[in-house]
Amino acid sequence: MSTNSPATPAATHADDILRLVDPAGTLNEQAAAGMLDVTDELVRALYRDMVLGRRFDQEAYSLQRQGELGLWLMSLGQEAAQAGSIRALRADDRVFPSYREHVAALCRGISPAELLSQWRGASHGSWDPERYHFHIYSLVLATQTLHAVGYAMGVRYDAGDSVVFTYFGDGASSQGDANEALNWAAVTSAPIVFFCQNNGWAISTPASKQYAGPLSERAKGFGLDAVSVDGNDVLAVYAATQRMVERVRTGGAPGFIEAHTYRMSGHSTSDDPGRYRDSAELARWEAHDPVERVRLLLTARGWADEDYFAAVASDAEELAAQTRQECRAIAEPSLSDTFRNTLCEETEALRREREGFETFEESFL
Amino acid sequence: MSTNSPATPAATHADDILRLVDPAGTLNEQAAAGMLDVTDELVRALYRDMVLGRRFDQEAYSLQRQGELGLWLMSLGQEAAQAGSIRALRADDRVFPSYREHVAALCRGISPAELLSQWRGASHGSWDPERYHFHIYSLVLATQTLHAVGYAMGVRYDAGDSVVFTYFGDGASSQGDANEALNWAAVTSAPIVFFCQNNGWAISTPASKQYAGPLSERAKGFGLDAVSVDGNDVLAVYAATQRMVERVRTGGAPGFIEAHTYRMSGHSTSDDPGRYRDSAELARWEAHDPVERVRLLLTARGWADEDYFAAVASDAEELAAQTRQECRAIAEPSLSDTFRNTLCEETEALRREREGFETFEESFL
Amino acid sequence: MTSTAAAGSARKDAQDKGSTTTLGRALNEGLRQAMRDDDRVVLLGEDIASLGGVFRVTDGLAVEFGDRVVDTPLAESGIIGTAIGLALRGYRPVCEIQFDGFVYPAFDQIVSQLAKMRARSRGLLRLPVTIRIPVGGGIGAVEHHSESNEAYFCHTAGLRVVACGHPQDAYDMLRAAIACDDPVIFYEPKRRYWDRAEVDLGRPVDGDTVGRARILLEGADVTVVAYGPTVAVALSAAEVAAAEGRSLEVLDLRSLSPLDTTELCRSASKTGRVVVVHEAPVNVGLGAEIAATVMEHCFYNLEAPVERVGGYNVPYPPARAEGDYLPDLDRVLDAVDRVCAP
Amino acid sequence: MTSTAAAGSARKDAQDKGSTTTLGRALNEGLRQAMRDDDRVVLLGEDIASLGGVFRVTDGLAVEFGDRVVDTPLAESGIIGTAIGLALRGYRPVCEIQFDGFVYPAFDQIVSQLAKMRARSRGLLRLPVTIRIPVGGGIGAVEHHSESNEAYFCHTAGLRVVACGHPQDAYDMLRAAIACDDPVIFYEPKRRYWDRAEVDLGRPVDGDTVGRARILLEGADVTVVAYGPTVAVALSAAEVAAAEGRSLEVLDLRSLSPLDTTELCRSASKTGRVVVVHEAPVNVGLGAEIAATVMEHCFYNLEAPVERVGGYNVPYPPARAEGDYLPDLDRVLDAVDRVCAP
Ligand SMILES: Cc1ncc(C[n+]2csc(CCOP(=O)(O)OP(=O)(O)O)c2C)c(N)n1
Ligand SMILES: Cc1ncc(C[n+]2csc(CCOP(=O)(O)OP(=O)(O)O)c2C)c(N)n1
Ligand SMILES: [Mg+2]
Ligand SMILES: [Mg+2]
Repeated sequence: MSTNSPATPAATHADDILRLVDPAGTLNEQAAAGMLDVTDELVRALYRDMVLGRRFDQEAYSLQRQGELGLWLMSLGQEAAQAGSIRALRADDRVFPSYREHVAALCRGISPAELLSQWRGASHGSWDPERYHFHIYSLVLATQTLHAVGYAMGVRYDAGDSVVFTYFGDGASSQGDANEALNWAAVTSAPIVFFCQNNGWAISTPASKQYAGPLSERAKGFGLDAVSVDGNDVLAVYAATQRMVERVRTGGAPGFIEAHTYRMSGHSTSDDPGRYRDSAELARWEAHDPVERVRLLLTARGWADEDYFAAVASDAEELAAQTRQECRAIAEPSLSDTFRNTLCEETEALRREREGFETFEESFL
Repeated sequence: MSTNSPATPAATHADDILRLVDPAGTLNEQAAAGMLDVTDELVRALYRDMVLGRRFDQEAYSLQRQGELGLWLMSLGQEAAQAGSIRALRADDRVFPSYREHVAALCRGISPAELLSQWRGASHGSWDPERYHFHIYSLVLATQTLHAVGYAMGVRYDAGDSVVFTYFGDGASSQGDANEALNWAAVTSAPIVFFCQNNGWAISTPASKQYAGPLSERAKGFGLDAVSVDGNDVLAVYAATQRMVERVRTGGAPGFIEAHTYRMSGHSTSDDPGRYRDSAELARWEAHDPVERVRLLLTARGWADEDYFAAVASDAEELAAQTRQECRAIAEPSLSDTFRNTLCEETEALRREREGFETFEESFL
Repeated sequence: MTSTAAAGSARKDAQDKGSTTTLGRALNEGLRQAMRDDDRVVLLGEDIASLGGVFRVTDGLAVEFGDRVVDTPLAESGIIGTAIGLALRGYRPVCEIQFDGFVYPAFDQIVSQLAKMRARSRGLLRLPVTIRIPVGGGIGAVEHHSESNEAYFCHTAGLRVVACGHPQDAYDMLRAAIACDDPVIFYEPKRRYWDRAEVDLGRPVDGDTVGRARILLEGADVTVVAYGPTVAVALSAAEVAAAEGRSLEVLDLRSLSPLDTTELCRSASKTGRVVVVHEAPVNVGLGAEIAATVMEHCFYNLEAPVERVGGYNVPYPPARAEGDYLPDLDRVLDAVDRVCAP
Repeated sequence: MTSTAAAGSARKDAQDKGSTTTLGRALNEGLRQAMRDDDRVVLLGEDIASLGGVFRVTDGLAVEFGDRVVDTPLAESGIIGTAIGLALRGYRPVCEIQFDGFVYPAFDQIVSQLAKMRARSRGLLRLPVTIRIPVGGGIGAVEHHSESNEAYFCHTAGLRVVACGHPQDAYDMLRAAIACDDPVIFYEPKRRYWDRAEVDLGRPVDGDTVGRARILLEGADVTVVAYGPTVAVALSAAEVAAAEGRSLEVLDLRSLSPLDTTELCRSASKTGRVVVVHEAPVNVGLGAEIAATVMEHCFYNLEAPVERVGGYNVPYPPARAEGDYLPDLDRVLDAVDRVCAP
């Protein structure tokens, strides 16, 4: 099984992979100096995002186990990649996520109910993309990367100064669409940054069976500006994203960030990772936990004390409670709404069909 | 219009692009020394392939103008890229062409009638791919690159030592399929070499609107071994192909060759290149003619005399005459055959339909 | 009837070629007008800028509208995928697919993304994307250049599918399609690009042209249902049939999905005999839906089973055999005979 | 009738779960046997090796057959495209598409390449590729995991399309599909993967199982046509109807393209009343073809228009609304009422 293994944690601090904080919580001041003003507020804020995101994910997992959700795709282990990147964007930078970006979504203000609705089977997407500048999830892999490029072309037409940001995975990188998107972005110089959360696995398929060269090298081959970053180092992700996005905002070529991280859970609540990966790999990555190293940094610097950590933990519990409550209160979907939302104006044919359906249903009341 | 221009001829002798013979017919002995044993037989044979290929193409063009073909896609200018590459392969190396590889096809022994049938509207593909180890043309761009990878996986299963070789264009490189194929080849280490005839244009779309980095760099990004070559230099193409194919044959990683050439004609007989490219560009490329430089080399070295050139010219005329004659003799297609060839065994439904069709047709006799 | 008269005069015009416009030109004018009226209309496609498209439908538009006419990389999934993104940004992209047979690489973006995104967002998002597809055979082309794939898109909920059959509709329907807030698959009958008729280029946008079928010729004996390239075939059949004393009613569907069931059933009930003509293979084609719909609504008015005249259930044949494959006058008249004397 | 008895006993077995086999397991055994019999059979798909596929249909095969079971990169066009290449090299690839909604990225390779290559080569090439697709809803899944897209492939000349409805057929049909020299789209009703029945795993390959429809239950009043996941719905409806004194004949199509017109029309002519049940949207669905075919051949035997019970013409709804969307017992019985008292 070891031949199948994806990038080991060791690989995430190879020379060409940006890291600012190591697993022991030590900040590489020299590396950070040129890139980022590491303030206590910033680190605390990112820590809080990650803790809340993790607690939310855990709660959603439990809700699935309790039968409240049909399915859940866990974000455990990817908190730094998500919080670090989304927080480096401007609020109006438009995001096109894949389907596992719960931490990023929470940072944008999307509510637990909005996030859970789809996995409860109550909708296919429930938040307003305009409100959060965050598109609904895309379950067909890599399709969103092309939507993002098109949106970025529109930003360019409008002479806007926002940047489009799209998340996708190591598995999705193999799809034709992902590669068409990289090429299209390079050709049009659209203001976009691709963010690949390379978490080592696509369900049971390890990164080693997915591609043969680093994904950041592939992006360069398409003519993008690309960097690799330790995806479990929230400051490195934040710094790399900020730099890349600002470069693009000021007219630079489209960018690509490969964040090396790890999917600590199974692919989803339906998955059984025991069938394909060994626990030693998991243990190695546990030592690289993205939250823990920030806690160590905060403590070492005296930027946070036990009261602070307790307060964050209590906020997290509050979020969990809210999540449970909101989840159970999610309205049941109605097929009538699907009829009404299929086209902008319900056609005669759809109206007739809907009325037939409603009459039939009523006949059982 | 100049901003749209594809790689100029100048770019084809950039440092990282292999060239052995320059437009004046001068052989770079030093460069060749390490790569290729340049014999008079080899150069004469390649010269002959190119002259015959060009004459055939010209004849097909005329046949289209005379109404004998519905359409023709000219190979003018790409003779070196095709003859140089196909001749470097072993006869049983399986080729998956695109649709403009007439010179390569002739080198494999495919007859004029077989080549013209499709463009006359008599078939969709008329030669036996098994016989020539040369698949029928693919008109849906880049689809054949995946077929080639799959075939190469089969060669690997069989522990065969043939190499699979696939042609595609600069335009086709933008398709999802082409990129999936590069990735798939890299991941499986299948014995395959991709050969991109970068002729600067995809119908009216210049290479500059098609991609942003050199295609060979993209291939490297996927993990392939890639080289660039002056596609109008038949010896360079031959040497690069031979080296790449033998490397793959002996277990090396899949390869990619980007041959910089130029489409001297319009895209097809239906195209009007005057609408999108200027004649100056054409003139610049005329000075880089692939056949002329070999004629100069042969003459300078005394490897061929006027008699030889006259003999080749006469063979070419003979091929042209044969082409005309074979073209007019191509059998008319019958819809009944299409019925019979839709599935391996004609189903009852198809048989009934075919008989209905035949009865109806007969009713008009 | 006005419509009958219009159809008749359009066909007369096709002969005298006075101040007439080709179908291709009418589309070009439709695009131009739409782009002038709304600067959010942008065009995406292969070779549509300097070349003006392989059928010249976008001829001259790049000169007038600059970067609103985009020569894209050669990737159909990319064309539709980026059009979706542009639509989300508030644009109204009009995509050109170069030939019918090249739309399949974009199938996922059309069927899973474009068609479903509004429903997925519970009605929050609008996707006003028009996909222009030159469709059908009869031009002696090589493979993949003569396909009729409307059934795939008609079967896909969330799309509107339309086909124009003559120059005035080409203009009117294209403008209506672009103005429509839903995704529209817009079929252009490629062998009719050079058909001529008098076209009023000043008509206001009329949504009905992409929603309603139209009786082109009134008749009493048999309803011939056609759309796109087969409209002209149906009209010719009617002419010949008339000479033989049979009165055909010709219905141009225009909207393939949703179907204008009202108009279709009105005519079917009146004549009691229906022949559907399309180029696509008959098996699970649009003709099957028309037959099933007519049976469902007009069962007791039908004098004979609905006859389907279409492509055979084989891959499109080589060009020199397409004459045998495409539904022509004879096959339509043969079907008319069958429904009349079943 | 033997078949009726078999169906009855299969359903009985489902209850006592004695020496029974699930549909999923029957498929697994079918693959295993095919791979043992012919070492040119290779499997391609996402997560099919160590994981055994998300539905475990390939469970254990990688252990037995090593590199003949390939975990592919995540790219459906690549899966079908390389399968075509393998077929050209003499292999018999069996591809797994993870869920119905993920087949669209491969649409071009299936429809333009796989389906047409034999005709394109004038019959020189054989493409024995099987594409397994778990199909349909009813498992409470998220979007794109519950689609029924058979109509697209049935409309495509050059493909064979089949759907199995119960464990014995799953085994027999999969073996026949793999043995078939044509490309076969093989639908597996995903909500029936866990259905059990006694399965004879020693049966020889029988091409008829992928060519012929089968009467599962004889009846006199109404023919209910079903396939894949709706076969069980039809059988339950027949049970309830019988209690109400109505005799339904249940026809399992098995082959969706080509249709077994003979068997279909025999039954339709006998009963004079037909209800088709499928999960796909009705508009231009397979039900339309069945209605049109039945009308064409049995017009004068029909007592009522063919009724289609299917998915509504909207994108597949969220899981908690799918109960309303999927054709169930009540909707089938309602349609039966309609054809009986039209
Ligand atoms: C086109 C398509 N094919 C298959 C699937 C099924 N599927 C869902 S997630 C997944 C793995 C994705 O891996 P990756 O892109 O690395 O993202 P991750 O799940 O690791 O976040 C697969 C195969 C899909 N959603 N879309
Ligand atoms: C999928 C697809 N889309 C569009 C076309 C139409 N088309 C035919 S050739 C061509 C240009 C191809 O350019 P390139 O790949 O550079 O090859 P070249 O013609 O230069 O040899 C286009 C757009 C096609 N054949 N297939
Ligand atoms: Mg992953
Ligand atoms: Mg080219």
